Amino acid sequence: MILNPDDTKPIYVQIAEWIETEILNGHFQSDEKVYSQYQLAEMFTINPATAAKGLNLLADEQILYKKRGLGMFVATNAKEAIVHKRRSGTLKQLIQELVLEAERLSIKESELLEMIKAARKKEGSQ
Amino acid sequence: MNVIECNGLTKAYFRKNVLNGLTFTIEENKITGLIGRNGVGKTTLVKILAGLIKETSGEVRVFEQHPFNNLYTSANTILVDDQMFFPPALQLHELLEVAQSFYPNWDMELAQRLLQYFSFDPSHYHQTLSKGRTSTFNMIIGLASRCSLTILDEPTTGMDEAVRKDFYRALMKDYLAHPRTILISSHHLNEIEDILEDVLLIKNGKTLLHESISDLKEWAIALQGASTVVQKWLVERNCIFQRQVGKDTLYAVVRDDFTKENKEEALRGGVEFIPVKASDLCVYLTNDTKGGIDDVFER
Amino acid sequence: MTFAALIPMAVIVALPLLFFIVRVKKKVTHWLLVVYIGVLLLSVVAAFFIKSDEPEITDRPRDDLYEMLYSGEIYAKGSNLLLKEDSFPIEGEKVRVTSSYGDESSSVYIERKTEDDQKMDVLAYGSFSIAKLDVAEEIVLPAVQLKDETLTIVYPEYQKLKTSIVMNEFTIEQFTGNKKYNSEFQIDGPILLVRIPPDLEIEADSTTELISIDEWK
Amino acid sequence: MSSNVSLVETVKKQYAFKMKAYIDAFSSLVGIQFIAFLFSLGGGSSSMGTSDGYHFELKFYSADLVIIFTFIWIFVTAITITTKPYRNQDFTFVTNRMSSSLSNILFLLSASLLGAFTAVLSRFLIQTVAYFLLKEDLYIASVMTSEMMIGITVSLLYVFWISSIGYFVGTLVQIHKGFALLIPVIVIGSLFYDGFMQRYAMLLILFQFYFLESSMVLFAIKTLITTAVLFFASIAILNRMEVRR
Repeated sequence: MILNPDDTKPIYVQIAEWIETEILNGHFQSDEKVYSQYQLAEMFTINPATAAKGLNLLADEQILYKKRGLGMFVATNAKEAIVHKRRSGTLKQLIQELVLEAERLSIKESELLEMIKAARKKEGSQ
Repeated sequence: MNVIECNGLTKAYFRKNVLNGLTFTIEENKITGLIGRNGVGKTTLVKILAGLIKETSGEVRVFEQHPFNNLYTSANTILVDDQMFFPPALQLHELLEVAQSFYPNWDMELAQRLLQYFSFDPSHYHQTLSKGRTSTFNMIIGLASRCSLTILDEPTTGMDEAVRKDFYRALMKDYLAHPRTILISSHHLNEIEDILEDVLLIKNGKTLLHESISDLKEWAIALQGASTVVQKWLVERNCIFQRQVGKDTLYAVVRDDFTKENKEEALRGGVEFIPVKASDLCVYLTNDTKGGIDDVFER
Repeated sequence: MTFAALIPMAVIVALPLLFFIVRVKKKVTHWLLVVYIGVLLLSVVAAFFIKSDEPEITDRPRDDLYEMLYSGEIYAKGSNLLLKEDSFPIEGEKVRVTSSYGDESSSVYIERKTEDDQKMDVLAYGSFSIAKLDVAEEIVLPAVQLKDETLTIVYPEYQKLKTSIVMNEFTIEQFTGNKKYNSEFQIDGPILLVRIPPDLEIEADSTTELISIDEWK
Repeated sequence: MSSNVSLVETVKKQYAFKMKAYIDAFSSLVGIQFIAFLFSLGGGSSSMGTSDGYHFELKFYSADLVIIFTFIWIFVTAITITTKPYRNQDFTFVTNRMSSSLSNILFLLSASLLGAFTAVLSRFLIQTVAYFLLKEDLYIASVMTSEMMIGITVSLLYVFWISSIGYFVGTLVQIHKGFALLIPVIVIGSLFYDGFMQRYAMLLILFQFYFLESSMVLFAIKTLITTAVLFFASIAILNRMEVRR
């Protein structure tokens, strides 16, 4: 992955999301050591403090846990936590935006639900 | 430990203040970006820190010593800029040898590898290098000297895109292997923000902002929506930048002190929240007027 | 200055030079300097093979030749200005003087001796110096010959005399006393004084003017 | 890690650096002495002829001109190394004003030594070329090794003394560019003024103080003290100056 400098998301968030994706893709298993802040800094040419902030973000969300002097490890139920978070966070926000846009276009709730159903159907048939 | 401490630092040239009571501290082994518009005194500041010029008033400490005319500062600080002057009689490889004799932490192997990587002819002379090549060579000296305080003043002037990328990567790799305090001055935050830990934003010879780069990205937020609604949210807030978009849409940047409830309320009112890029924020902050260039055309 | 005296000097020069060559990587500029110093040192050695005299400042009083001449006392007092003396026995009672001196006539001074010794003496007087150096010995004097009652004087060709002096530098002379040579020249003479017995008849052809100095006494 | 440095060490390094970096000063020395050497071969001659068919010519050879040219060279060199590019290149590497000045003085001393030595020695080159190439009959003033040593020492004192004058003048010009105009005006002006007042030029009296001193010890004291005072003044001035790179 290459960081997107034009992304308005802070770099540390981008780093955290990248690690999440790595875990979702199965590149890191539970209780496996993830990259250190220095490895991340080297990989992405970013400041190690920024990388550490990304790791700490995941630690705060209990996706990673710290072993003193050893580094960061993937929590047992990290995958589930990530899925849960993305559902409640990312998806929720997307839906909020969707609703807002629908209001702007004066689309009724039933109409919006129909559109979602149709989109899901199309996705499913593929 | 604080490597740099400035307290009310002032520098005047011909009674005009270039630095005007600058106060900040920089901790050991941090990479700090020194950001500001051209002519706000970045270069003056780094020259004071390197001990080349003397402050007019205020206090400045580098490694807890007064830097001006200080041998200790000189030995532990290197200032890399496009005005680094090398003797015309010496070839590039001789310059490396001279630098080696002066800097105790000099890494000759690194210097020679970099020289080779950037395909310099060691028997060439510094004066014959083009602007970009000069910057590249100066950067090699700056990296290989491994000074406890490394100051890079607009280090990438004239470098092409590929060399810039290589340069920042080399800087980061060497920093990870040999942590040291690095100060990079630039009027162009975009280019260096990834490798920074902190940003020191200077305006009118004063510290405007000294934040970590991550905080800087969340420091401000832009509101966009119908003018009347957005104006309501701007009340009692210091608007950093605003611009009329379209017929009745206002884009306004303010400090992000909104609570979650605030945001939800605003969202419902049709206000969009857009994160502000750090480099844009710096531009907004260092502008003298709220509307930027547009104000010139307002009548 | 002897050769042995120079060896310590050469060593003093050579040591820092060698040090310099070994220490510094060579470039054109270095070579220039090294070659230059090398040439200088070689010239110090070469200077020993120069055959030269030390300039000795003349102690001959720089008398005015003509003053002595016109007071008629040149024979009596001018011995230190005497450059050459020829003596010829006289057989007849008459001598003709002829000389070769370009288109002009030359002057020959005549003095009559008090005693008749049957001899004619031709004396050449002169005072020649360059920068206080006596160069009289290097002057080619007129050749004089008496044959068949004719005294022939052959003047030499136009003479050029060149003197070169190597001076000590002012930084030496400031403390070793001033040996500075001035650039004065003295070219007096040569004049020919012919001393003849009291009653010898002497006459000259158109090339020569005879001047008797007896009445000046 | 921060490293401690001593002034002496830094001066040594700066000196070594300058001996390498200012190599061009030495090639200009060779060039200038060579020109002086050529002038010396032709110069110092006078001649006189008479109608009696004699023509006398006198030629003086000495290294005087080479020494004078060396004075000019060190003066210019000393001024040059006080100029901005030279000062700035010191500060590209480790130094402070003191070590910069001290290493400059050491460099000037080395340059003076080399200049004085080659200048006095060039006398042998002049006489060798005059004898072997120009086929001159030479009278050579005797010089003993001890006198040669005196010559080199005195030349060194003179050259080093002049370097301190040059360094001081260069320093003044660094404070204010106006001195570049003022100093020649004062020098030439005083000569003209004294000439106008029909009196002995002050400047000549000043120089005679050194050039007419016949005691070696007094001469050494006079020049060394002057040199020390001028260098000290230069260091004091430069020590407060900013390096505006």
